[in-house]
Amino acid sequence: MNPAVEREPAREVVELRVPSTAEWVALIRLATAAVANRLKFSIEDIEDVKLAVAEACTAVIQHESHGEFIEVTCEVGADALHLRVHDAGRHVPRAETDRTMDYDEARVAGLGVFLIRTLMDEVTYDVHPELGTDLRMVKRLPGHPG
Amino acid sequence: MNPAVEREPAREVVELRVPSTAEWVALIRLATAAVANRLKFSIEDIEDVKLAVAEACTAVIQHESHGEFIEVTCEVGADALHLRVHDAGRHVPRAETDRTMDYDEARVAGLGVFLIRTLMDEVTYDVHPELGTDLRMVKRLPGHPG
Amino acid sequence: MDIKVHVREAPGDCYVVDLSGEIDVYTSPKVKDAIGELIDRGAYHLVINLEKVRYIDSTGLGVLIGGLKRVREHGGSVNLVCSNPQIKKIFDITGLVKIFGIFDSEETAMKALV
Amino acid sequence: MDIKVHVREAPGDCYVVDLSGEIDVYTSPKVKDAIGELIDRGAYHLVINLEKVRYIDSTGLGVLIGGLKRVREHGGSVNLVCSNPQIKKIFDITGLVKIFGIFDSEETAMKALV
Ligand SMILES: Nc1ncnc2c1ncn2[C@@H]1O[C@H](COP(=O)(O)OP(=O)(O)O)[C@@H](O)[C@H]1O
Ligand SMILES: Nc1ncnc2c1ncn2[C@@H]1O[C@H](COP(=O)(O)OP(=O)(O)O)[C@@H](O)[C@H]1O
Repeated sequence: MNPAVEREPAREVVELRVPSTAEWVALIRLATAAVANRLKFSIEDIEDVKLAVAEACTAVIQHESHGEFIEVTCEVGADALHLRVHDAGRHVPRAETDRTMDYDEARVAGLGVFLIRTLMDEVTYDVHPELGTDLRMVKRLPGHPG
Repeated sequence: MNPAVEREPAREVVELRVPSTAEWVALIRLATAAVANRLKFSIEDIEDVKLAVAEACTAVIQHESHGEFIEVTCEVGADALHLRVHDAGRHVPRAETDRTMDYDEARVAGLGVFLIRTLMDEVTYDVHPELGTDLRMVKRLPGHPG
Repeated sequence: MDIKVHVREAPGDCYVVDLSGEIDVYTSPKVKDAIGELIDRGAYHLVINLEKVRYIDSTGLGVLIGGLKRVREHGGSVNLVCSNPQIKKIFDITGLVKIFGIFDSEETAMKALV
Repeated sequence: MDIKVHVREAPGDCYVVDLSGEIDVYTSPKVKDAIGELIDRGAYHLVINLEKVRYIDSTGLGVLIGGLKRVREHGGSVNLVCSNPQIKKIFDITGLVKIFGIFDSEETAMKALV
């Protein structure tokens, strides 16, 4: 658990850790949707959060072979859901630089990261070469511009 | 994560940590059911596992005020689901000694623990006065007597 | 992940409590309050309809047992309507089938009450 | 948490691919294989029916885009059937509405194909 999370006692924290393989992403979606539901997000916003967290996990599974698990931390704030997707991988994400979608390539690079940035209100990557990658995302309740 | 879990590489481990409050038990049920579903348990067996894990969490929430969270660890084995419900509480469960149900009491003591023992194939309590309580439960796939 | 409680008056001084959803440690206080209020108002002949209950745990059973005890003090009774095999199984293995009347339809539960 | 794929032959040398379930990193390889096989067999005019798809992620979109590219090399096309606003939204924000034909019914998707 990350220290910043523990410092704010008002926020409830839910943590889920699964093997870094494709079959567990559905569970992460299910659990994240259930947490988002507690904040009274609209169905549409819950779908956005589900897709964003799933894209984050999919990127880990597809680009990161070192990590053995994915850890999703959900902080239920009064007016926002804070998500952290952590993998212990040592690959530095190209996500910050490589954000254009190129439909002419056989592979559509960057679609996942593009969706995350579009669907969530705040997105930051923390790359620790030793500890792995943390993707932090915030989704705010409507009317709470942050 | 407990060391015994990590020693067996063939088993997939899913871990869920939630605040030790009543509103999060539904999420634990949902996630545990999704994990049990991956072992191809029958719907009836999945319901048994859901109820057992929920009873374990309910006991923590009702009897243990010291712990701030509940940690549920699911190990997906080839022929069994191994569950561990951990709380950091310092209360020693009466569960081992006090297993009779008494309908004449205003409070029906022991119903939760009774259900856990009836629905699961193996049930053990590990009490560490400093670290808290671990309830370990095993549900086997039919035809795998263990 | 919620419970709905609806109380209806029925012929013969009976009350029907319709529950729908999941009865667990989070939702059972709401059920307890609803049944408690009803008994406080002098309703001692209850049919509790569990047909739309998808899940019940020990706290839910505790609320039903508590209600039964209270109405019995006034010569009353509680009959349950439940045909879901998963839920019936919980009443079976806990032995609660022996202390509640459990019926497959509201009609039979009502008839057995009066 | 699974995907079902069903392929039907339609009039005018067209094929309809019915998908139902969730298309994600776990299930999209199955969709990719089914569409790939169809194209290998020379089917270049496809309607992919997403009406029973509750969820699609970037890997699912990638499979559809990959299929489109392959059939286009043979002068073919892919039309999608999709009326679910949540799924349409994904095609909107990614700009994929501009490269796929997206229709509210299978009928209109078929007509636009031939
Ligand atoms: N957690 C991560 N660890 C390592 N690399 C990542 C991570 N998340 C994203 N990336 C990088 O971001 C790039 C874009 O990812 P994504 O948007 O999922 O598109 P795609 O998978 O189609 O390339 C990937 O090529 C990868 O290098
Ligand atoms: N994780 C736990 N920590 C502390 N005590 C526990 C725990 N699990 C069970 N117990 C003990 O077991 C007893 C029986 O629990 P339970 O079967 O849930 O019945 P009830 O809650 O109706 O008393 C409780 O009184 C409690 O003392």
